[in-house]
Amino acid sequence: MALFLQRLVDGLAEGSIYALLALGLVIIYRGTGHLNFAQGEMALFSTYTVYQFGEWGVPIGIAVLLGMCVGFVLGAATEVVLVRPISKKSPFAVFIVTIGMFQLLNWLDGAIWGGQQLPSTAMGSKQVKFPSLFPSNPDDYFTVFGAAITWRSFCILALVLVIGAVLYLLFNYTKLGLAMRAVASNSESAKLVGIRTSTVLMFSWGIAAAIGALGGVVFAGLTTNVNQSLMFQVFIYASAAATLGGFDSPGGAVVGGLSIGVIQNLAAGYADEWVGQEMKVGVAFLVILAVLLLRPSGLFGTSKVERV
Amino acid sequence: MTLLRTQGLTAGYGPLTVLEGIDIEVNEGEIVVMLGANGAGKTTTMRAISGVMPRQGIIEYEGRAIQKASPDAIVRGGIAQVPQGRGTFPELSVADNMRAGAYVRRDSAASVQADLEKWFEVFPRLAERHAQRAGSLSGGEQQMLAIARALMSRPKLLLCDEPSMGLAPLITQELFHVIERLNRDEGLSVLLVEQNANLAMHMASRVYLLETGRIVASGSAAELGADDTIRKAYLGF
Amino acid sequence: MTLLDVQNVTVNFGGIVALNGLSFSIEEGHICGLIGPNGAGKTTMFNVVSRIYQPTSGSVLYRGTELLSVPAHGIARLGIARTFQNLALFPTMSLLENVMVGAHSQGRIGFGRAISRIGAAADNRRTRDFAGDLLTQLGLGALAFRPAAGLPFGTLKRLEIARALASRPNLLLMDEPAAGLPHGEVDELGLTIQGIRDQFQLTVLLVEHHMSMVMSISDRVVAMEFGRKIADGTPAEVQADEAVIESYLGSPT
Amino acid sequence: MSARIIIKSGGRASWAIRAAAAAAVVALLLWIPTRGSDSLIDTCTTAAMLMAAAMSLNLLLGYTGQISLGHSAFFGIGVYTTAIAVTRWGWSPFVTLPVAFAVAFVVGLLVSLPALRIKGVYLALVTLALGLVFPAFIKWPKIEWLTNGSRGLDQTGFKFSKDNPTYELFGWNPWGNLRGQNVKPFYFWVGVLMVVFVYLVCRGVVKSRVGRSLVAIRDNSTAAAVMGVNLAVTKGIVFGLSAAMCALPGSLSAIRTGTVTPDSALLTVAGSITFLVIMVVGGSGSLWGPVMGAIVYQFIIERTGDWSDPDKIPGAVRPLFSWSDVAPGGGIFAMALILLMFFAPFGIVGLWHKLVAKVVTVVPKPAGTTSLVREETAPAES
Repeated sequence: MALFLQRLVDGLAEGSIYALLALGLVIIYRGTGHLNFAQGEMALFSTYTVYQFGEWGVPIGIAVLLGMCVGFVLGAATEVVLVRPISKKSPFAVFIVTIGMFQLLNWLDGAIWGGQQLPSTAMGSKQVKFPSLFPSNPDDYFTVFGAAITWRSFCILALVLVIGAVLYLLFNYTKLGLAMRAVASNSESAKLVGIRTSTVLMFSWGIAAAIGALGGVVFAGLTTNVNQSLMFQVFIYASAAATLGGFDSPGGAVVGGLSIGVIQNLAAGYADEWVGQEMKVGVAFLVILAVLLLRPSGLFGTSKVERV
Repeated sequence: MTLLRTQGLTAGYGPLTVLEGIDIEVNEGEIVVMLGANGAGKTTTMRAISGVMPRQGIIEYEGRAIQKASPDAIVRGGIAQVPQGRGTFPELSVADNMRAGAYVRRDSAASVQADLEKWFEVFPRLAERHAQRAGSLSGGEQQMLAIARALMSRPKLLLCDEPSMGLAPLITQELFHVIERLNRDEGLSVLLVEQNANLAMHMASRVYLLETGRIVASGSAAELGADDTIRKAYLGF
Repeated sequence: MTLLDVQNVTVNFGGIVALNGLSFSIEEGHICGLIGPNGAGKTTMFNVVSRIYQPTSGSVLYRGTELLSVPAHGIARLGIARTFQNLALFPTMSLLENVMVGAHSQGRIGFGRAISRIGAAADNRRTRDFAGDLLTQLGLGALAFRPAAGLPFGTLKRLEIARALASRPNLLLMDEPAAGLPHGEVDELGLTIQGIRDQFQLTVLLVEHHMSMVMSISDRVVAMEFGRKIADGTPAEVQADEAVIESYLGSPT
Repeated sequence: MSARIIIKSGGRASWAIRAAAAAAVVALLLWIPTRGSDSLIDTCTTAAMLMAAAMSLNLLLGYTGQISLGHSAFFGIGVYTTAIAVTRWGWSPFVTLPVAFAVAFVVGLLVSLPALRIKGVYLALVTLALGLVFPAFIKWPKIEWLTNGSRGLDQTGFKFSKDNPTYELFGWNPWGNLRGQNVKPFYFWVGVLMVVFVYLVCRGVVKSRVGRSLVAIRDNSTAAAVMGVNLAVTKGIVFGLSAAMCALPGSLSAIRTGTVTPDSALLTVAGSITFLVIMVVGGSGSLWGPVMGAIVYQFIIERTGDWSDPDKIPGAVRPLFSWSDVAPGGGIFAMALILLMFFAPFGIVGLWHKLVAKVVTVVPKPAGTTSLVREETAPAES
């Protein structure tokens, strides 16, 4: 029981990170119908800037806020400069552009902060030490029902719940939130009531990238290093989370993220022989596949009737 | 006094030209009805005036040219549209739908709330369902909501795009009474697009008849009702 | 002889009844007009016959066989072709290639023969000539090698007809062929439709809002409202029908 | 404008141009292994493998519009089928090529089953997950007895005997210096053969009734179904075929390098992105696109490979890249990908067609028979 509880909380903590990135994916998808393949890499770029601010002696808390600002600007600029003009051409073009952003940012991380280039690819693996945001000494834990809960897991979980609450307030009690929901619900009608949909989409991308940045920082703190391939798997887990929750439901993204974290940790814990460290990503794969086949709109998403 | 005037308004989708030069006028305090069969270009006219699609020609509102204005500037100027097919925000609550209607207003939240209450009095069924998702309302209720939402921006001119579509006759009548009352009591000018010719012509100050992208006849309801043009445009004989 | 027999077809979309026990039939060689206000369910009917939608209940018989047990891609081979309301062309292909795809159900070249090139070149030549002839016939011969994207709407509407004809259909479903056409071209299109009906010995089911055209070329007209049939008969009968007049003009209260 | 050149398709001029182009390609192919440097031969062999992989992706994505970010996994299936068969079961390396083809075909077909229900970006997501899972799967402890986990497998290559014969054509040796252990020209020829095979398969499919139905599915799948295209079967077979062809260069790379590890670049998602970059840069939806793309890609990657050292960067572009100690290849292609979508969505081949169209007008062969025209005029005569 104690072990179960411990695994549950660790899973929730890891899932929190997926939830943060999944939230970003969902916010963008709701507004534009695009899947942002560069979400993970945007987060990674921001994480590197946090590392950089830290190197310059900025206190970690402020560095994280600055990193989120960098993320916001990066996301908003991507929407305005690249996605908006190209989305008039075709969804395929948007897909390619986000893949291009994925590769560009990944290369840029290596180019600026150093990396080891493997032949014919941009994916290096040089690691940079990253400070943990939360107490992470071996004895930083408290005991509940005999389970050792690390303060780190606890703090991460709390942080995500706070972010979730802030977003909930933003969506439901601000004018911008109302506009974002209106655009997601019916973009033509949103224009007709005088909402500048382009501005709203810019903010959506910005907010998505800023939340993603926080996810990246927390994850880097968890693994205590940053490297160029840090976010590949996290992105897939986040996508799995968004798929599970339903791609147009922010609440679903949080629930999905936490579930994926828990499923994965329990699977790795109880079926270590089968899952192990290697096949954790296989769990995400199976979840995506199963959800898309059995319930394509996810747990909380709305299914749309296709019209011809 | 002329509130809205278009001159040589043309618009289309990609290679398809839908409007081939439309000249219409709406005077203050009027209900102007635009009739026409499906595909004649009624909705396109509405969307072109609201600025949500590319258009050429002249659109004048209160004497100012607005054919280059953005949709939000047009709403701010006092033109609100009730889109075709109940273009509500189905995932949002009824109250949030109406608050979204007040999006362009710069006055206090309290005065928005006051307007909300006011329209809830006019549309009591919306008040009952203020916390429900708009998508769960019946067709008639959604149409009411779309009108109430448009009114939340305090418009001078209301563009109503085929409010009777898919509604039972009794509900359509009720809807039209509301529009008439708004016109009479609030001094709201209305440009109404309709398929339901007989009903709409009862309350029209003037009528335009649209056929394949151009105005083929115009005049008072009595003038147009007297000849066979409308009958012919709709039924082909 | 009855070619298509629609019996009690009902279509539900998550609680919304798009078609409500619709029944009608079409005689071989007829042009049958399907009319009704927006949202009456006409396009839904088309999508049922071309197997894009699965009705909740009912049956559709084509020459006595149940269409609802045929997959969507099997319809063309049975001799049913259609055009689309908002154009469903292949924009990156040339007009000629669009029509060649229309002849897909006539071909036999699969992956194996395509890769091994056994008979593939001859098949290409045959299909290409056939498609070229069809384009010429619809007055599009000069545009055969232009990509479909960017051409005028009326041209593309005609291309859709040519593409549908390429499957050598017996039954042609036309969804608002005149929508978006400039004034003068509507009557001309009516003549074209009658012409191809006679030449290719077709049966035509026509959804259209241009009443003058529907009434002048149809042998029979079915009027719909709210997913139901409200009238059925010759154009003259339907025009005189009270329910039809009310649904179009509204009740004179 | 007036100085246009008009060429009739199928006419004498068009055949002359085709013949000249074919002769030039053959001459180039003969020149590289016999007169080119060892490193050039290597570059071209690598480019050939990338070509085949990008061509297979092109058939799926460029023609049919099905997004795949999992082609690195199919490439990897080729790599590991060969490696396992050679090292564990002692097969002769080249016998494994058709086996890899078949295995990847089956796996591709299985992956396509969900793909039938999943569209657009969701398919991209599923295939991306597949690409991420593949290396992890290889390292899975449960199958370590077969794959040797993250340590990879050795001795997977072809063993040459010292006394390989040399063939000469009119005193000229097309094999190049295929003696002893210098087997570079040999792999070059195998690579070329593979590209020719994949090209012919793609060409055969594309220029047929099936190929037209693929583009129809990409452009408008509903309309395609109405025209009689069986979406499920067609998409499934294309997915399988594309996967199978992508396994071939994988197999060849295992044979050529002699060692395989699950973490080598082309087996990870980076590989999928590389194939995608090549396809888009060359021109998606065109037969020669991946060929051009792979040549340009490999050339630029090798040229810029040592630009991590600022002194190696040519003077003109030094200020652009000298600030970083990472080779700029990845960044260059990322920028190219984005810019191409804005200015030349059909890549190099698309640009070429645009340029040529300014000078040369190609008149297609007329389509149609004359018999119909006669039929039309007949009533007037009688």
